[in-house]
Amino acid sequence: MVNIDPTLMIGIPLFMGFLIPSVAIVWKNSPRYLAGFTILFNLIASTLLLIRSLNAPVISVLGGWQPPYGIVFVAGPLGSMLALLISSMTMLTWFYLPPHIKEGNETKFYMLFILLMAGATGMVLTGDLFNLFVFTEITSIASFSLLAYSRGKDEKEAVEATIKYMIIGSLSSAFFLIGIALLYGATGTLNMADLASKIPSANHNLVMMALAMIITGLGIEAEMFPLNGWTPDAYTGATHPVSVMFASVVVKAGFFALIRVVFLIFGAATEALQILMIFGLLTLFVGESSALRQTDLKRMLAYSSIGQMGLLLVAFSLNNQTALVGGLYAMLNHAIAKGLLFMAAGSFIFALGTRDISALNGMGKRMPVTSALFTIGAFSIMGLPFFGGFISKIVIIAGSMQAGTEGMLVAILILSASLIELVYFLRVVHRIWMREPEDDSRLKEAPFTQMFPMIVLAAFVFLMGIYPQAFFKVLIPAAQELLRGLGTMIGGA
Amino acid sequence: MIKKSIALILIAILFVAIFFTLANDLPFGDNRTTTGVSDKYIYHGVNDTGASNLVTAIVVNYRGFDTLGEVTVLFVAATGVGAVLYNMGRPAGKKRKKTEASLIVRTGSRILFPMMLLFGAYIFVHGHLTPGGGFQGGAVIATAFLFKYVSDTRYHIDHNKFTATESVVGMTFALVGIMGLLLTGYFLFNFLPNGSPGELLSAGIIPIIYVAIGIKVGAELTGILDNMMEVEQ
Amino acid sequence: MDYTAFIRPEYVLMLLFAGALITYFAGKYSSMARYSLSLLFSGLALLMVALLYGKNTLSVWTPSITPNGISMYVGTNPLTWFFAIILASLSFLTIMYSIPIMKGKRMENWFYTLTLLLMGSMLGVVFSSDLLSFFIFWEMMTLSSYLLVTLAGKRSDKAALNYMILSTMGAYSMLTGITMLYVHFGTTEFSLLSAQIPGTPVNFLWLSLGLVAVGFLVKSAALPFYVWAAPAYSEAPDGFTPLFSGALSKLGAYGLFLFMYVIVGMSALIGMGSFRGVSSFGYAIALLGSITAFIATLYAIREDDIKRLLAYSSVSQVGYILMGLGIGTSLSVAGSLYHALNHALFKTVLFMGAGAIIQLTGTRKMSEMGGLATRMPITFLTMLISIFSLAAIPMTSGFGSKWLIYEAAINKGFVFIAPLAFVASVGSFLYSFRLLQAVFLGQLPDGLKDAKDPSLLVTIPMIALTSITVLFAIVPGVPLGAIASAESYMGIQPIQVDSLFYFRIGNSFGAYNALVVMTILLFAMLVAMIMFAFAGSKSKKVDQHDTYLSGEIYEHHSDLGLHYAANFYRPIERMFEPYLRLRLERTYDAFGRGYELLSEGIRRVYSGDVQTYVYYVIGFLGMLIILAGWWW
Amino acid sequence: MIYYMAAAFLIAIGIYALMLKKNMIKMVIGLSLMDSGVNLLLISLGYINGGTAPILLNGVKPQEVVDPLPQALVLTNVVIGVSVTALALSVIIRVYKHYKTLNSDKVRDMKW
Amino acid sequence: MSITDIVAIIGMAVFVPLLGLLFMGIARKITARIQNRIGPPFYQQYIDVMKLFSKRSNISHSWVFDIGPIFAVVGMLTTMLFIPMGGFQLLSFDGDLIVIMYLMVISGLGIALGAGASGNPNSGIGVMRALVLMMSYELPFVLILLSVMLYYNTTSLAEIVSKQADMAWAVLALPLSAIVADICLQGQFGEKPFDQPIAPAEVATGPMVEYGGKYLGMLMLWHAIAIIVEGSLFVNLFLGGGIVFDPSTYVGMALNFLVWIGLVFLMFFIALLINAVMPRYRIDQAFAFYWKWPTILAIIALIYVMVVSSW
Repeated sequence: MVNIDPTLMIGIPLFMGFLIPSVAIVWKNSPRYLAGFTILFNLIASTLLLIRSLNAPVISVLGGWQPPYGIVFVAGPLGSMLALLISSMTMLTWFYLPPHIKEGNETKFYMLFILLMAGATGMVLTGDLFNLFVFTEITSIASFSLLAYSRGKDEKEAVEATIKYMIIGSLSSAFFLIGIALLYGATGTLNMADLASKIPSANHNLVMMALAMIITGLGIEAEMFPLNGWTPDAYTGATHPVSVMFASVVVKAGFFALIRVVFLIFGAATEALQILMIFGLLTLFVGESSALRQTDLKRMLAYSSIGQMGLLLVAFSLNNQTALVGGLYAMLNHAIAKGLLFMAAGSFIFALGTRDISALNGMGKRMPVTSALFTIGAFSIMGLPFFGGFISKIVIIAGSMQAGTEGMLVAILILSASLIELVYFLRVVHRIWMREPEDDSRLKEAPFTQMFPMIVLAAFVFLMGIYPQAFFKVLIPAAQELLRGLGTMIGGA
Repeated sequence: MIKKSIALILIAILFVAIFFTLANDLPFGDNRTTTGVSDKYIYHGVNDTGASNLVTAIVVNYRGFDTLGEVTVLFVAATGVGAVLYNMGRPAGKKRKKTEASLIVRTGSRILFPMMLLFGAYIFVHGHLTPGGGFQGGAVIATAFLFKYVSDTRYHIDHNKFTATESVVGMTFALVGIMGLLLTGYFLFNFLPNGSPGELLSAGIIPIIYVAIGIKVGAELTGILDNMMEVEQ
Repeated sequence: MDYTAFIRPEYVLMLLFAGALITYFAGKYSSMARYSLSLLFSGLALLMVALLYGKNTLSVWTPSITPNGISMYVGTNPLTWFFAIILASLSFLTIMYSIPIMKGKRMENWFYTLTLLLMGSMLGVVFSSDLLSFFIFWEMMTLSSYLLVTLAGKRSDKAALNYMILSTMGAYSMLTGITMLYVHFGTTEFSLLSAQIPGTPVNFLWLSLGLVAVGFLVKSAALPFYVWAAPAYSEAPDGFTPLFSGALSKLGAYGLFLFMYVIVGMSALIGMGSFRGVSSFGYAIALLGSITAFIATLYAIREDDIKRLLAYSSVSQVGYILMGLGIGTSLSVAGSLYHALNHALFKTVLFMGAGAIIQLTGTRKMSEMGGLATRMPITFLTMLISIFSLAAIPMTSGFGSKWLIYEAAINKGFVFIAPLAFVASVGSFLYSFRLLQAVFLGQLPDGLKDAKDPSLLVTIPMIALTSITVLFAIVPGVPLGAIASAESYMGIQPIQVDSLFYFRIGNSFGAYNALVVMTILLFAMLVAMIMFAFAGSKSKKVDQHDTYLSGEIYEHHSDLGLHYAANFYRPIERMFEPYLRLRLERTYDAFGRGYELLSEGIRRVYSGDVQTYVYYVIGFLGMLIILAGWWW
Repeated sequence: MIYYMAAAFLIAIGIYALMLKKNMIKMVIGLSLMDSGVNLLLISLGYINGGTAPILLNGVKPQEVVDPLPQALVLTNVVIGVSVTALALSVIIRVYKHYKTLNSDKVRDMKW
Repeated sequence: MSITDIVAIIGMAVFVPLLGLLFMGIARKITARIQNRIGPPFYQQYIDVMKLFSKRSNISHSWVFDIGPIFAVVGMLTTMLFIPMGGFQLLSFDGDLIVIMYLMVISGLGIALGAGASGNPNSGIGVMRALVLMMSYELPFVLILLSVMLYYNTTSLAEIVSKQADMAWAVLALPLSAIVADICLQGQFGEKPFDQPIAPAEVATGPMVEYGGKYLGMLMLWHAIAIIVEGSLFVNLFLGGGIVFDPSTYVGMALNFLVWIGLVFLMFFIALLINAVMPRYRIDQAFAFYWKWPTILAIIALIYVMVVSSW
């Protein structure tokens, strides 16, 4: 088997990112294909990486300096799974791009696009705390830029969303860095595995302060409740493929960073888990409740994302294997299904010219294929059987049951929130299929190149619902990796 | 009023927390390096990398990947600024609506411009020896171009050339990393000889990277400046 | 080829799911294919289910689908078969009935697809032999039935949504209970579960069983959850309502049987606490059932909408099923199962008839119909017999089951349940007569002069079900034989069936001999007929308006409301109304609106001002810091 | 010690600007101040009493130098700060173009 | 089942309607006397029935209209055969109280069907009132039945009768129940204050308004049987079925039968007395009445039984 070093998953996109502008001077349409090639490379690399990492974590030392002195890439099953998720979602979004980014500077868009992917990949693979910070910054700055990319009708909103996102996001990075500084002060190291081994003996007060700072900093990226003010605006303002990237890539990477820091570095600090649990539940309820009364389709999906992230937080903070597997499954499912939803919603909005949910009346007749795909995504998020969301919900509930009485309460809360989710998604789906449209004319479906990613995602949603075994093969080692902590798996440390 | 007092209370909490945590638990000036990774850098850095400037050794060699990321951040930001301000510039050939600079400024800038470029180049070429490095040098270069902009209302850079330069040096950095991987199996591995510390041509790949960074940062910052200056008011 | 190898529950399910798909695509192009295929698939499934009689199978049919290696099982046993045959035959007949009824209606093709899907998922619910597949099929069933309800178009929106929300609430509660069981016992397969049940802490059982039961009570539309039933039943497409009420509402009862008697088992159930020898849990269910039966009857009495009336009647009758189920003695369980069968028989006919009449008259208001008895004799007779069965008149099958339930309740001395049930039964005379009077008797409106019986496809199912009702009235032993084996499967002493004659049911406490009663009825009928036929002279037919106007010319008075049907029970409605005004719907509505209002408030959190968000962030951080300093 | 205080103070001032200044440019300035504060904090973490710059030329002994790692981190963070500031300012240019104001209270078309 | 049984059944089927008609005749006489009239002769009902059956002009509205009287007679005849009548317990060993309660409904539903088919609103209203009245008295009556069934621990009417012969009559053992049952009996008889269904002055005999000739004749027969059946039900429940003499001898049997007739008449007579002096309730008043005091008393009676039987 060909081994592709995980660092190339960062190196090649960077290289291509630098290359694109100069080629674009000569050949105007090149960025799209170069970007596509880069993403394809990452897709292949991450697939190979995942296969390799299932046997043993793949460790790639940068610059030849063994950890903790140099920077190290650690690709366990979990990280490589996420890398694969990121690259495949990026690939699919790449198919979906063309008509949605016409108004701006496409060359720059593609550059930012692959750099966003590179940043997110770096976030999930790196084994160094400060490097994580750097990649977080790459990801967020690329997100800011992509968010502000919208031109034309949505421009005003996109700009507004960007400035909000930027202010909150920069605040988050400042706190994250303070946390890193305190940790460095307490332990004198930045390597995650090294940190994990040194933290128990470090100054408790400092560590806790650092934990507070880091939770705040990364909580913003992970859409945790009071820190997620930017989320709905960003999802709404962004052009559709960028919304997809946010939901499926950026936020997942941010969430994963949070989880990794809390689980691996702090050794699943119970205090942090309690905080995550409480705020996860809050996020869940606030997100779902806010979505309940939305009239704006994308905003509704955005709030639903917030709710789902809350669900993930809760699942992870339960801290047992079943719940973790369920959480990871929900994470995958959410990335895929929400991506699908945003794509389908994008197609709707592109065809209709409005984000208003009430304009969706009778879309089942006007755009049948897109409507069907939207419905599949919605069903999965709602957790209906034969869709991925169902399995994740069941496994999370089973996991929470293992946590005793409080777990029981958590299960009930999760399910009540799912009920709210069901209600508003059902309203939309109902509207799409059962209402009579005011205007009966048939709308043009998206071309096949755009339909293709949606179909692939829908197929995955199904596959996740009917053959979860395939995914558990990866998720169970991934969850075990989280539970074991990082200490045992860094070869060089 | 309530808002303000809440804000002040919160700020006070933060201030007190940060300050007293630091002051109590990390007494200022204590030597903590023996516990951490820095010892390695301090005691072996020069041998390992050939750079006498330990900061540079870390920035470009030990943690070179961070720097690659950093360059990327700047690159992303520059691209982002370009994307954000796309189509907002003035039509080509039109004057920026600024008051003309005085003769002194115009003349002075004409004299200083090459010197500033040279100074910038010096800074990044000697990055591994003296304080400073690619970023600082790049910033100086960008300042030179800023001078140009300030003094001449018609001045604007040739985007294509800048883009090409930026691309080439950026790719150089990435290529150095990839070559390291190909040659030794480690990304960004220092595959060149270290030379003797203190000399200009020493410290392996550090000077190459710093040159690339310097040019790149200069070009990028200039690009950002250009984008912002060109916005039609 | 040995066909018996294919007579397995999993093949039935696969047949139906594949059939649904094939029907959808074939039906897109040809309506004939749609009808014939859906009939074919449901008929085949019915045949296969029938051939499953007496089999006892259990097989794994999927690989493990959870991280801990949980597989899905399907199987069949006497209890399963009893329900499966009801569901399958009703589905088949309903599809047949729908062909003329649903013709040209909205999304006709979907109707057949979804009906087959529903049939499959209902059979899946009964065939599934582990918690997970049970739940999956349960959700599928909810979803497909929800979709079927929504097929009626905009007017069913709210009803369908409420149905879905409440069902999902129930399903989630069930899911909680199920996962509790699973996590506690580490298995989902029913027989493995029940083997581990003895010795389980009582509190745990109460909690898990209670949570699971909520799901079933929702589906059975029992007391606190009945609010979805009337709107959903009445707004659903006419072709679906018979199946909805006749078949689907039984599955709640099936689930309770399954969990109470098969999984937990009688002794563990009694171990959870007992009341007069009946488990407290069962008693609670029975109590809920009886109150539901009573209240729903009161609601039914007030209805002028034929489908709503029947809907409330369904709720009330399912209350009886729960009652028998909860009491849990040999008699009562037999009565409960038997009543499930009877209710399936008669309520399906009633809803079919109602659908046919609505099709004919274009309205659901009974007071706008009237006098149809002579115009639609077959519909009238089948519905009349079904109403007799509903009202438990002893010459129909419906009596046997209610008798068993009463006997059991009185036997146990349940002085609260028994009278409620009895009065509810009297109430059922009231509302069923209202239906008869308003639809079939009284004055025929001018618009309906040329009404006639619906097509054979509608009447054949009705006649078939009605004749079964009559047949089982004479030989209650036939269904009770199947019920007895189901009872013994559940570990309950099976009801004694006189194997030679099948006519007598009962125990030491009381007995009911169907043959004697029927004989005497026939004898009396003979006497009365003779008296009627030979006394006096032959009577002459007069016009319906003669009664009213005493020979006045009808045209002069045609604006008179000649039909006494609207506000039929007004005098006593006045008595209930103050109490019925405290409808649970209002509570639910208020809760729903309250929550929407709350969420409207919650989303104000996102003020849109970035500074507010900064406050949130800093506030959050401040809180964490304080926690970090003081608490951790 | 004064450095710590200054660092905390800079951070506090930055937050103050973010929380109480309506003007978005001032908010971005606040962000920059916070960044500076963080940088100062990092640098002062690495300080050793009597230490000197970590450049081992001209006979500087390794024992005498301050911790170089925080300085490297600061170098990176400075660039990141610059990038963010640049991008934020360019976005603000566009905000101004659309809203004709920089008051954060008024830039809230999207809410709830 | 032997020939004698069948003969007895047929004999009963003939005898009971005649007895009921006799009661009705006497009733008219007694009511007249109470109201200070002379009244028709006691055999007037026989004459009426014969007249009705021989009437030449009969009108029918439809075949459903015809079903009414037939069902009425069928239901009552069937019920009658399951009720022990003064020691004659032909089929009553199969006669379960619940079965009897439901059999009694058949005739009511039959009449309701026929009346409804006539299309006359008066009959509709009459039926409505009858049904509401049934629901009214059924609640206390069921509670009372329950108390009796629990007290004797059986649902078989024949068993209840035979157990009363061993123990004391239920009217002594359960006086409260007996009182409530008698109040319900008033409603079952359809005598004032509970004669709303037929209320001649309001709905012109309600369900019967369209019936004439042989139809009305059959309905009168039904009414005659109904009086005996309902009275007998009470007698069986509370008055030991009239069994005071040793039923093993023929003389005893005959005497028992006579006692039974006397007791049924007694119950009817009480109802008549009340009927003669009471005005009529409105139907909702009747409903409210039954669901209030008799129900409360019935509950007390039921509690009493539960307390007693648990000892």
